[in-house]
Amino acid sequence: MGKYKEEDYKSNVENAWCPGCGNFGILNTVKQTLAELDIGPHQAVICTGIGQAPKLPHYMKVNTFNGLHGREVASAQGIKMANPELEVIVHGGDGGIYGEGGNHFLHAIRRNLNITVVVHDNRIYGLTKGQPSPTSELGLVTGIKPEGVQISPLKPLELAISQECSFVAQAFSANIKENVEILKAAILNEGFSLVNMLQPCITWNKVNTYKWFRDNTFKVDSEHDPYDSRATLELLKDKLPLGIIYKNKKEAYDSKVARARVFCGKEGFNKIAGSFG
Amino acid sequence: MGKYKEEDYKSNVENAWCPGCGNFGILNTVKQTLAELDIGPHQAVICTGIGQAPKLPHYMKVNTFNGLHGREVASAQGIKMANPELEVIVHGGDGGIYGEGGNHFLHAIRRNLNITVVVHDNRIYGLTKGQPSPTSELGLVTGIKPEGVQISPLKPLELAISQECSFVAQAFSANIKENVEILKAAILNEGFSLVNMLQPCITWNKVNTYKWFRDNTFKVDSEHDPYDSRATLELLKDKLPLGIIYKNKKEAYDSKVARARVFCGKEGFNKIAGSFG
Amino acid sequence: MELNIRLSGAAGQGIQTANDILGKLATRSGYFCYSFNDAESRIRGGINFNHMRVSTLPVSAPRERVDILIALSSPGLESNLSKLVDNGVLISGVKTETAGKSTFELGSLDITNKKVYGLAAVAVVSSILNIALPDLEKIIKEQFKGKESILDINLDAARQAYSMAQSWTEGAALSLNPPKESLQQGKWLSGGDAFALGAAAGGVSFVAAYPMSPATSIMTNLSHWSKELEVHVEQAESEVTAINMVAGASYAGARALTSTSGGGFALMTEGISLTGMIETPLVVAIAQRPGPATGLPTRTAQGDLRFAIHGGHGFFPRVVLAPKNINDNFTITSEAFDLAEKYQIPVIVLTDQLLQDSKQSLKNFDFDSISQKRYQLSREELEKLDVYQRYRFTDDGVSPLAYPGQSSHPVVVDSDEHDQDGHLTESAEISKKMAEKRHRKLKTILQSCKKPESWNLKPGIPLVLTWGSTWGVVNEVQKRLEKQGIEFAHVNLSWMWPLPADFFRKELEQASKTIIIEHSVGSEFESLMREVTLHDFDHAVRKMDGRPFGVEDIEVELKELL
Amino acid sequence: MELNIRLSGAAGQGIQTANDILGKLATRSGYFCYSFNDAESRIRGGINFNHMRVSTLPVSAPRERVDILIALSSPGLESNLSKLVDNGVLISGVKTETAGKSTFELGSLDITNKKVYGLAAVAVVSSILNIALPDLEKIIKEQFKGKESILDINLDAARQAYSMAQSWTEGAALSLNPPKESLQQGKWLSGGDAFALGAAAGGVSFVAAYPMSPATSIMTNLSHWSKELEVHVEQAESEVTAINMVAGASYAGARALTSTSGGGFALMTEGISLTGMIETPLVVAIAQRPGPATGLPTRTAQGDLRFAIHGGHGFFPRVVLAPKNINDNFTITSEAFDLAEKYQIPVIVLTDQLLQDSKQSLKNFDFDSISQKRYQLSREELEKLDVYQRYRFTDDGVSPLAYPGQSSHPVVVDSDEHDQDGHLTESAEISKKMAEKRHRKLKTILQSCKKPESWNLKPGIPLVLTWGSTWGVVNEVQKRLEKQGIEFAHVNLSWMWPLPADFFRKELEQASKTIIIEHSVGSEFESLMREVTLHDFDHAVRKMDGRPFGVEDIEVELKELL
Ligand SMILES: Cc1ncc(C[n+]2csc(CCOP(=O)(O)OP(=O)(O)O)c2C)c(N)n1
Ligand SMILES: Cc1ncc(C[n+]2csc(CCOP(=O)(O)OP(=O)(O)O)c2C)c(N)n1
Ligand code: SF4
Ligand code: SF4
Ligand SMILES: [Mg+2]
Ligand SMILES: [Mg+2]
Repeated sequence: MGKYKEEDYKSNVENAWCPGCGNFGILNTVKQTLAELDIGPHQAVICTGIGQAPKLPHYMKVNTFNGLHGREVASAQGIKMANPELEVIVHGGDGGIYGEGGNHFLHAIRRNLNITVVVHDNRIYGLTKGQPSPTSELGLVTGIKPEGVQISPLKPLELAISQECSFVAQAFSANIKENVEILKAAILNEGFSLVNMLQPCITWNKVNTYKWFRDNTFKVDSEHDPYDSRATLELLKDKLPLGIIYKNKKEAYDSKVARARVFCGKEGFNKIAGSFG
Repeated sequence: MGKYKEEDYKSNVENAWCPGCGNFGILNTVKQTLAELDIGPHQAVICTGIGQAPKLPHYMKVNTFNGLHGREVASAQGIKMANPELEVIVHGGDGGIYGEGGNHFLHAIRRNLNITVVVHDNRIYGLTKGQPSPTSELGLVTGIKPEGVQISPLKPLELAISQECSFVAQAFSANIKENVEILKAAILNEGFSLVNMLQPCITWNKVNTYKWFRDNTFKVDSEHDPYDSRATLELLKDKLPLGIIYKNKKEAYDSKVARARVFCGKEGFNKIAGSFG
Repeated sequence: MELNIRLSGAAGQGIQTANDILGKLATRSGYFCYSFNDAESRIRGGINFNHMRVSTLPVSAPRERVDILIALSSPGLESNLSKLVDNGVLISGVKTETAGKSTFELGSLDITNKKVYGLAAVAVVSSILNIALPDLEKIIKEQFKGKESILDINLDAARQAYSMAQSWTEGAALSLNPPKESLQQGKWLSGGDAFALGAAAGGVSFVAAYPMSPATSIMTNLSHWSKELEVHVEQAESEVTAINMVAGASYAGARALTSTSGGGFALMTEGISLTGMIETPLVVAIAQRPGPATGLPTRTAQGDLRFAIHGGHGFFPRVVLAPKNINDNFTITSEAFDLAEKYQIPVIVLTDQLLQDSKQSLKNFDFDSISQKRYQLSREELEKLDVYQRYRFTDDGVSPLAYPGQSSHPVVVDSDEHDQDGHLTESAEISKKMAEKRHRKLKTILQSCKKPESWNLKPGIPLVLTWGSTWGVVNEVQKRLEKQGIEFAHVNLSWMWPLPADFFRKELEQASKTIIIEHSVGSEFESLMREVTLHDFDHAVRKMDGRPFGVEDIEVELKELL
Repeated sequence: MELNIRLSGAAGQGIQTANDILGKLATRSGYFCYSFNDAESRIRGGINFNHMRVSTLPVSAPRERVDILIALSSPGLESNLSKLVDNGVLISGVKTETAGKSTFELGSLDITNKKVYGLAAVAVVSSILNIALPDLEKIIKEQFKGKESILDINLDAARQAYSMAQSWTEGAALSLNPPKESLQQGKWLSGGDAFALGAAAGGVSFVAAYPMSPATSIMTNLSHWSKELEVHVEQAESEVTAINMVAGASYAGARALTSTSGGGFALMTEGISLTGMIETPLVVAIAQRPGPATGLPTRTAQGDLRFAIHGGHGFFPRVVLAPKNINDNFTITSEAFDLAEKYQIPVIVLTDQLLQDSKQSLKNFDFDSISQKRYQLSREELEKLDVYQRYRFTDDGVSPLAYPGQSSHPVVVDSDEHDQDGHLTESAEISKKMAEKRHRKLKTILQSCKKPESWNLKPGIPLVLTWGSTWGVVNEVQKRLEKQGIEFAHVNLSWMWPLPADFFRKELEQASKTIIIEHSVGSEFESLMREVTLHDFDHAVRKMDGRPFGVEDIEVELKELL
């Protein structure tokens, strides 16, 4: 056992999630994972935006950058580039990361910094009272769309794979034990790691319930080779696979950039300024 | 032959592209395509942003919405939803559409309005003097990146296919004859059509030249079944395929929305207002 | 005469629904009602309340006083009990030992499902107000239409509570008779409802927006009404998309609206500047909440005035309006559409959480009172032209408007500086003329600028200046202080921008003293008034905590300052 | 004494390079040089020019007068010929029959590759200025280092042109001797260079930005210098990404910068508000160009002052600075980093196309004159604390700063309203206190506010008020008019925001007349000064066409108004 225990990440902030919300399981997963990886509260940064999912770091003790809705992936990259020693983990909603922040997400996959992005995919806008999110299914009836969603859902895993993302996994929030392993692998992966975390929103999404997720997911076979992109796309055909789905070997970008917490020296300055003779 | 000839789209605005730029071929393609499809200058809208590519509609006679850099796909969708009778075509740069506007692009594929998006993919920021674009190759040396691009290029076709885009084609700007056929098919397709138009920027991109594109592209076999996504991904493995790459049957979204150029009537208003009794 | 009823509890306990039923019921029974709410940014739990004023006179401002406290949770009880007046009563859904307050215990009813406690409490209030049980039953049936499965337990709870309350003398002591003159067929609606109806009457036909409190109700309403109103509502994937979508839709001929809060507006300023350049009509609703950044999402503020006026790069004319109450949310919003198209400009309507989420008894809105005029050239006029120039130089700066596909003339708009045809230009001369053309519109627009509304305006007495929703408390306090022999002039701005130089300067200088009140941490309104009038105010009252000004606060504050 | 040399031609004809060689050469030879350029937003063709002033006294403003016109294209010749003074000379790369102007025909040289015409023209000017040929040759060799293949044809062209010019008497008549007192080892650099060097001296260690004229040179420079300066420059995929990246980087301890123009800033206002809320230091460069929207991308303006001050929702303290010249681009930018960290606020530096793209002979910048202080708690101080509170309530509103990973204390920042620990809060009381804490910083910051600079400030004479780069022309015109016996006071603001009430009011009221000059279509600066000083200006001078104010324009204008 390492230095840290789950209780080292405990916080006294009152939790404002609905009782029974899938987010609780994710919170436990995160604490356990950090403890098992021996990453202290001051060594990790949890970077979030606005929504229900993004409240997560307030409910634990950890460096927290709780920025703007949908901008978590952008800010996380800034943090990582400024200080590659920090373990940077993003927690966001499907609305924030795939909707408002879709472009940050897309280009972050390309940039391939060594960060982990966990999307709490409840297929709904939770905090703002149940509007459709990019992953809402066709036909889902919501307060704002009484006739049901008419736009095809985003396919986040396929998107990440199409851009040869370094690491792609899917998890179901209730499976804490398995999820600790998945999240560990994601954090340990050197590069951009996506964990699409299926999460029931018991208040607004009456279709994708705990039962629905149980019925519509399956665990990826231990034989599955995540480096085989064709096999991976096959996996995604019908039900929702859980586990590490896809991996791609490529060098992480942050290993190439300098630490950025320094002042330029007089020497360097004078060298440059002198070149304007 | 139809009502309209290429000269009906002629404009007197002085062209500001560099002589020899790949954009000239695209301009000719567009005029010829509209003429052959019998779409008059007042029936089509060319919607663009800012860059070299987006200057295109100024050099012809046609309804023009020349909006903001990277926002062309967002505005085009607004135009189409407000008046589905207009033939809406977007012309933009790889920087604008895949970079600044990547999120509009991604969600527009999902929204699947009946519009056509032509990306002039010169793998560089042309108008702003040669910074890397999202599609710039690894190692490309530019004014801003003297050590060469270090981030993997975006894969726009793979991205579109991963989201089951209605129509995906690739073309090389110099092949006007073939491109007229591709663009016709894209416009006639009912749904979101992407044409990734490879285009040499002779001033800033010294790698992806006319010759380079000729050497690194091939025409898609006439046997290729664009509805077969696996065959399609196979096509994309090595060199750059030219032609219609991928298609996916799904209903376009605009056919479902009402024309939006009307005032609500008194009756409708009173019905709603009356419900607050 | 009024009763102040505060319903407090946790999110998810149904206090909003109970509040609504009570509001509708009391309105139908002839009372004037007003309610505002205080809610946390969460879905379940926490401490929320709805505060309802049931009055024999029109009221439209928040109060602190509580005559009847309905408490459905212990924290709700604890945090509000101190507001309950001495002879007030408590209707409690939790066990309590509040000595000295007469209490109606909902627990003593034969009800197992606590979800109906809210409604039971409403039944008690109905009994106090002498509203007949069948009237209450009718409204409950309406409310639960389509949810027949739970109708019965609600009806049962209401009946039980009503009958028990009939013999509750402490409660009955508070009873209030409805006024002789009341609204005929009064409506019970929120600022968000009124805003959406105003947009409808203004001809809105396309909405693109991204959900954000407290603006979401505008898009939700219009989406629900899309068939009846022939409006298309598109939920965009971000505010950046929304603003560029509506710009496109407006170009294509739609009357277009987007709605958001300050943070979403921040993402729209690039697009606002676009519409300024391409001269495309547009209405933007900013429902203000306390910033900066995410701030307090479910609270209220007036902190975005300067941002609304100056948001967007470069100079372009725009109009900024601010409704003072729920009724204005209707009229001003509908006018906004007319102004936007008339001058081909963005018009920004600054509402706020207080206005959006408050509800009030109001007269029905009159569709015919709203201009239905459109300003485009007709197809016939267009076809007579040899060339159509989107940006023709005109004396008033307003060029003839047309949309694509309307005639055989292409319509060309450009975010670059452009010539009269809409094509980009590098010419110093044309750039200058085009910038001057846009600038000329400012003067033209000022023709529509309205004098501020005023109450008891006369020289030699103190003058209190407000804008937008802060009108409510000050208006009420003015009447209260008048009765106490304290007089002041009240001036409220709804037309915020543009303002002519020296606007209202004379009136300010003639006042014995000037006090400016704004619901903001900064001094946006004061700075604007200083700029325009060159007047130095004697006192400024501001607000830091995101809660609305209450009548009591302002009464005390003004008594001190006057 | 000065020579005004205008190089005109199409984009791609190398006039920038020629201009640069001439500027360096003349600076080394002891002259004071200043150049500005006028370019279209295109890569090839069109009509561009660079205007170079070679002077015996420091100069830093645009002029209209042309003594030597170098024309490499016919349109360039036609559009500039009227500016050529009577005894001026023409160096022409195109066939021309301009009777009455003595002309040096580049075509008469034995040169086949017209790409070297620009350099040949520089050689002719060198000859006129009596600069020795070896000095010219040296600079050419430096310039074409690494491009040896084209060095020879350039050297050859220069030699030919120089030797032929030696016998060109009309040209020689313009000759100018360098001043006795000149810069020692003067540098030749642009505002964009100076800005990047200022950032370097200010300790910038992280830049995220998206290319946008006229700001791009800042990121380009820093990217080129990244090894020497230990700075990481990230090209973001959009300005929205950039601002949120730098916010993150700043939280993690970097001195962070983003640079853009007005349109990009529009996309950043949400993020600016974020940094206001989380109190993260940040420097934002806005290089202004004429708006609205895309406007005139390669032209100049001062149209974003109010937007810089008010951009972003809700109230939060910020500082807005505006360099007056290229040297200030260095000093003010480096100060910006110090202020940002000292007060934990966003600092916005408003430069413009004129400043960014102009070049000037300047003394070397002194690294030691810049503060290298950092304001974070040390690791030791942190470890002594039981708890670290990112937002501790303090008298001056500035809380102790620390970054994550620095010590065993987690650092929590939140865009919601938060408590001292950084956790989100719904409490009215804490919200109020935290808003007050941020507001208190305003007063603290005002301690750093500098009085505006002034020249010849005294009561009873007219006062001309400017800000930022408009200083240049007015400063020069002041000296010119003084010689003509016309006197005025000149006041220039560089510290734009926040300003204390009554700031400079006395001085304005004591002037016999007040004139405000701003390079804007709207009246942003005037409105700001009205707000702060409550002063009514007698005259305002503005600019609509995106071209810089010229010395001649302002001289005429002021003579009329004074
Ligand atoms: C720029 C901006 N737009 C809108 C909002 C309002 N908003 C807050 S959270 C949210 C959506 C939440 O959905 P999701 O990201 O899926 O998170 P969840 O609550 O479901 O966990 C929205 C629209 C905001 N805070 N900022
Ligand atoms: C918000 C915003 N950011 C930056 C710019 C500056 N800008 C104009 S065009 C352009 C890139 C052009 O590249 P691309 O889109 O690939 O078009 P190309 O010129 O190559 O055809 C940029 C960065 C802008 N106009 N607006
Ligand atoms: S609204 Fe949904 S996502 Fe939010 S806390 Fe409740 S159950 Fe969880
Ligand atoms: S810079 Fe490149 S893309 Fe732009 S016009 Fe020239 S060749 Fe074409
Ligand atoms: Mg969600
Ligand atoms: Mg490009």
